[in-house]
Amino acid sequence: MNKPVTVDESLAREFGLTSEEYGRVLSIMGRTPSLTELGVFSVMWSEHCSYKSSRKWLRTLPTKAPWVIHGPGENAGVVDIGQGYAAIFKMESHNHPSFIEPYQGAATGVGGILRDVFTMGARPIANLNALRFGSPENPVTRRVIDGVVRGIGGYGNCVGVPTVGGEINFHPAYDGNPLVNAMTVGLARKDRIFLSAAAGVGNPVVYVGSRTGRDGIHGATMSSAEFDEDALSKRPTVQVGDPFIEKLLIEACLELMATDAIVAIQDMGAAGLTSSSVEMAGKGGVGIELDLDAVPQREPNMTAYEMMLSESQERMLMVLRPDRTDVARKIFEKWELDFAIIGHLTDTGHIVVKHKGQLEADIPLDPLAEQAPIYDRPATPPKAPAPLEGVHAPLSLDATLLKLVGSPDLASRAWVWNQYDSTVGGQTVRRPGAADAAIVKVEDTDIGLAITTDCTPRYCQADPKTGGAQAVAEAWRNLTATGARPLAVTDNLNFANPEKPEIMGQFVAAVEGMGEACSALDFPVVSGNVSLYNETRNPDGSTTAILPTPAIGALGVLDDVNKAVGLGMQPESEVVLIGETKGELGQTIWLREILGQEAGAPPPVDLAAEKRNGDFVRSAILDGTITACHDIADGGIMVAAAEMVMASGIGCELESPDSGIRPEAFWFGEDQARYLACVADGKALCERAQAAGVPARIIARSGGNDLILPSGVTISAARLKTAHEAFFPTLMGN
Amino acid sequence: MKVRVTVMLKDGVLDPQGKAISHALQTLGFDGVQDVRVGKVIELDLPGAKAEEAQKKADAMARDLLANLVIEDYSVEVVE
Amino acid sequence: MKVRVTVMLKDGVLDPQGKAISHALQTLGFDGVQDVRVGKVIELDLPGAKAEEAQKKADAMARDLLANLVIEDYSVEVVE
Amino acid sequence: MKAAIIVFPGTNRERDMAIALKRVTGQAPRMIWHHETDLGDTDLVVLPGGFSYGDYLRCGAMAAHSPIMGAIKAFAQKGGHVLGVCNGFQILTETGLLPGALLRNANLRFLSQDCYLKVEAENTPFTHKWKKGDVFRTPLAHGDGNYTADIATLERLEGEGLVAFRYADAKGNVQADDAASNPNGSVNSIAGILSENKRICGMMPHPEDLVDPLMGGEDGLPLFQGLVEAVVR
Ligand SMILES: Nc1ncnc2c1ncn2[C@@H]1O[C@H](COP(=O)(O)OP(=O)(O)O)[C@@H](O)[C@H]1O
Ligand SMILES: [Mg+2]
Repeated sequence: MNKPVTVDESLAREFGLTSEEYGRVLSIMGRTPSLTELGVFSVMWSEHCSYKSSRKWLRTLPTKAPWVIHGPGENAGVVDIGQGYAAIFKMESHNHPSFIEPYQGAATGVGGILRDVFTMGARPIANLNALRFGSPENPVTRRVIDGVVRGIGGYGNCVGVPTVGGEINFHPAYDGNPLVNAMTVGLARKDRIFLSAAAGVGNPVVYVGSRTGRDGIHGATMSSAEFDEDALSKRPTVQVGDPFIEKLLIEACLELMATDAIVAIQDMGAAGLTSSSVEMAGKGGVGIELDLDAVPQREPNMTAYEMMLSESQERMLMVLRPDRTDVARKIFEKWELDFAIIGHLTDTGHIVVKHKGQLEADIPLDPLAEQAPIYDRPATPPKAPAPLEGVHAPLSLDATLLKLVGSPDLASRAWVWNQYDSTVGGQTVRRPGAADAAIVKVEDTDIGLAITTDCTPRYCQADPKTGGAQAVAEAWRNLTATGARPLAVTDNLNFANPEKPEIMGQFVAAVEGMGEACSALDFPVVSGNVSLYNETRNPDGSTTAILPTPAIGALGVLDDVNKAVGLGMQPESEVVLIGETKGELGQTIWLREILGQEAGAPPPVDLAAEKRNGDFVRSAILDGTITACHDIADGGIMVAAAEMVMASGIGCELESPDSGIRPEAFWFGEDQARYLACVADGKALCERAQAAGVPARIIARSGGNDLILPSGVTISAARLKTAHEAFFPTLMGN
Repeated sequence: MKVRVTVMLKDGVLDPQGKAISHALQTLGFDGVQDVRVGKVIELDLPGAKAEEAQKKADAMARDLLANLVIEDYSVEVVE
Repeated sequence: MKVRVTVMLKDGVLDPQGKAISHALQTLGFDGVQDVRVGKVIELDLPGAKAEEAQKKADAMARDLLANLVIEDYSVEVVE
Repeated sequence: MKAAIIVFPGTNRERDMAIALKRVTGQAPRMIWHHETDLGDTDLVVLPGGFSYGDYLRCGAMAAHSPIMGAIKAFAQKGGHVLGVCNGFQILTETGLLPGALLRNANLRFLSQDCYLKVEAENTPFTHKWKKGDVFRTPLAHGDGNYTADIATLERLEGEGLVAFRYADAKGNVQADDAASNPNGSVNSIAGILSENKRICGMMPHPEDLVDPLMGGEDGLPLFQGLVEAVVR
C-alpha cells in the first residue's frame, strides 16, 4: 500500500462499508478521512467488532445472577465459584480462517480465545472446542478435519492448557464453511480481575508480545463477509500462530498481574491495535495517542494503515502506572518478549495516530462508538415444521443400535481427543468421554468445575426457537449429570447472511429460545460471540447456508469435586430412567441415519420439567444415591445405555418398556429432560422421584459385559466398541 | 532421477521456528546471524524418469500435496 | 552471505514422514515414486561474512544446534 | 528428599511434577529458571514435560543449551539423581546425558492417552518399588516419543539392563510392531531408559499425572515413593 490511494466511497465499499455508513464517516470527520482513518472505521464498524446486526437481539438475553461478577461487555464473562475464586470464560469462532487454512485457522482461534481469558487475570485451565464439518463423503472434509484437529492440538498442547471437551457434528451444509468455535476457561482470585477501561491521562500505553507484521489485514471485515470463490484469492490474510510465544505471554502477564502495575489491559484480537486501543480508551472515556514508530515491527516499511489493521497474533496492549513501567519491562525481558511504550492516554477523547512525523489518524472516539451502525434487519419468522408421520422401523433394534453408535454424529471421538493433551496441569478429574461434562479441579481446593459445549443444529434448522432453547437445556443437563450446579453460559452464534430475512428470522428465534431457557434455568449468558455470513456461494450463483448453530458453552461448579459422577455403567446397579418418554422421532439421528430423512419437528423443550428433573438428579448425585449418570440426547435411551456400557465395559440388561409406544420410538426417540442413572436401589429412587413430581422407572439392571436387549439379543461391550470406534480412523486413514 | 522439493514459508508469513532458532544461535554466541527461515526439503526418487519429466512430476506433487500454497512457496530441483 | 543448511535423517533411521508422503502420493495417483525422504532446510542470513567464513560458521552452527548427529546428517551450501 | 524442577521457556508440566513430588516428600520442590547456573542444595533434579522453545527445530534441542545444563551435567557426573519426563527425556538425549533420540511418533500425530508400562529394570532408584515384570498404567502426551538408537547402543542398553520401562498391553505383553500397545513406534517398545550408573532416568509417559485417585489412579506414585527412599538412603 505504498502508492497513494484515493479515499472515496468506492474504496469504502471495498473495505466493507455501505454508502450510508461512509456518509456517516464523512459527517463524523467533517472531511475526507485518511486511508488509516477509513481502515479504523471499516474494522470498528464491521459486523465482527460492532455486532451491528445482532446487538439488538443480544440485549434481550438474561445476563444477571447473584454469582455473575462480569457479564457481557468485557473480554470474557466472570462468575463466582466460591472460596474467593472466579471462573472466567468465553467462546469464540474462527470459522472462515479455518476453511482457508485449517491448521493455522484453528490454532490461532485457540490462541485468540486464550488471550481473551488471561487478559482478565486468569490462568487458563481448560480448553474446549465445538466443531462442525461438512459431509464425511466430501473429500475436502478430511483435509479440514485433519488441519483443524492438528491446529487445535498443536496450539493447546504447546501452551499447556488441557483440552478437555467439545463436540463435533457433520452435515453437508458445512461443506464450504466449517465451524471452529473455541472456548477457554480460566481461573483467578475474584478480587484480582483485570479490566480493559483505560484511565489516567498521561499514563503510558504499552505494547507487549510478538512483533507486528502484515498478517491478516482486514481479517475482521473478511469474517463479516460471505464466502465466495474469491475467498481463496484473499488468502494472504492468513495468520500464523506461535503458541510458544503465547505461553511466554501468559506467564509474563500473570507475573505482572501479581504486581500493581496494570491500570488496564486488553488483548489485540480482531483488528489488532485498532480495536484494542479504541476500546480501551473508549471504555475509559479518555483519549489515546499512539506513536507507531515505537511499535515492534517484523517487516520493513510498514505503513500506519498496515500496522493499525494488522492481526498479528500473540500481542497485548496495556495501560500501566508510569512509576511501574520498569518493573513491567523487566518481567517481559525475563520472558524474552518485546515490550514497547507506544503512546499515552490523553484527555482529548480522540484517538490520534502518528507515524514518521505525520498525523495518520485523528478520530473522535465517542462518535466512532456511538454512531456505529445498528441494524434492525427484517426477519421472517421461521415456518413451523410439518409434523412427522407414518415412519416405521426397517431394521431390528440391535442392527439399528450398531448402526447408530457407528454413525458420524454418534461415533467415538477418541481419535480426535487423543490428539489433545487433556491431562496437563494435573487437575483433570474427568477426561473427554468419561462424563457428560469435563471436570477440572481448582488446585489446592475441593472445587470442581464442570464444562461442556452443546448445540443440535438439525433441531435449530427445523425450529430455531426450540433449537436455541434445547441447546441451553442440553448444556444445563450435561453439567447437572455430573452433579454440578450450572452457573452460566457463553455462546457462539453461528448463522448465515443476516441480510436475508429468513436467516435473520432464524437468528431472532434462536436467541429468543436461548433467552427463555436461560431465564427458566437461572443460567445467564455472561459472554459470547457472533459469527454471521457463514455461507458459501456456489459456482451457479446460488448459496448454501450453514445450519443455524448457536453453540452453547456452559460452566457449573461442584463444591466438593469428590462427589462428581461419571457416565460409565456401575456394577450391580439398577438403572433408572428419569424424565418422561413419549417417543419423539422428529429430527432424530434415528430418522436421519436409518430412514435417511431430516423431517418433522424437534422434540419439544419443557423448561419446567427440565428444571424439576435436573434438580432432582443433582440432589440424588450429591447425596451419593446416584453413582453414575448420563443424559439422554442424540440417539435416545438405547444409545445412552450403550454409551454407559462402552465407557466402563460393564453390561446391563434392558427391560421391555411396556409403554404402549412403538419400540423404535421408545428406544431411539429424543425426548428432552431425561437421564439414565445407576443406583443401588432403583425402587427407592423411583419413590423419591414420584414425591418430587419427577417421572422415573427402572429400565435396566447392570452386570456382565454385554448389553442385553429386551428381545434377549446380546451385544458385547467389545462389539459395541468396535462399531463405535471405527468411524474416525476409517475416515482419516489411521 | 532424484528430485528435491524445497518448501519455505512465503515472505511475510511469520516463521516462529526461524525466530526461535535465530534467538538460540545468538545465545550460543553465534553473532552476525540476521535472519533465519526454516523450511522442509523432500527428496523424491523417481527411477526411470528423465530430468524434464521428473521436474514436471515433482512440480505437480508439490502443488497437490507437498506444499501448502496458502502460506508456502516451493522450488523443485533435479539432483541427479 | 546466505547459507543453507540441509538436515536429513541418516540412512537407516526410519523416516515415517517420508513413508507417509510416499503413501499419500500413491493415493493421489502419482506412480513411480520409489523413495521419499523428508528433511529440514534452515536458511541463514549472515551479512558481512565472506563465503568461506559463512560456510565455516554454518558448519559450526549445524554441529552445535541445527542437527542432531545421533540421527541426522547435514550439509552446508553457500547460496549467494 | 530435596527436589528441584528446572523450568525452561515453554515448560508446561512443572506444576504437575511439583504436585507429585510434594505428595511424597511433603514439601514443595524448588523451581529453577533455566538461566540459573547453580542448582543449590538438592538431591534430585527433574526436567519436566512441556514444549521448551516450542519444540521448534527439534524437541529439547534449544533447552539442551540452556545455562543451567552445565550445572546439571556436573551434578550428574557426581552421581546425582536426574529424572527427565517427556520433554525432559528429549532434553537429556539432546545433551548426551542419555543415549539415543526421540523421533516423531510413528503415526505422525500427537498422542494423548493412557498406556501401560512394563517394569524392566528392578532395584534402581526409579523402579525399586516395583518388581521386574510389573505393569502399571500412565498417561502419555507427546508428538515425538518414538525412541531410537543405533544398534550398538541398543545392545548395550539391553545387555546392561538399562531399559527401565517398555510399552506393553494391560497384561504385560510387549510387541513392538503393535500400534495399540506401542503407540509411538519406539524401538523395542522402549519407554524409558537409564544411564550407566542408573541415576539418570528418562521416560516419555507422565507418571506424575497419575498420583491421585481423583484423577483416575495412583499408578504413577511408586516411582516417586521409590525415589524418596533411594535418595534418602
Ligand atoms: N452472542 C453473545 N452473547 C453474549 N455476549 C456476547 C455475544 N457476542 C458477543 N458478546 C460479548 O460482546 C463483547 C465483545 O465481544 P468480542 O468482540 O468477541 O470480544 P473480543 O474483542 O474480546 O474478541 C464480549 O464481552 C462478548 O462476551
Ligand atoms: Mg478481547
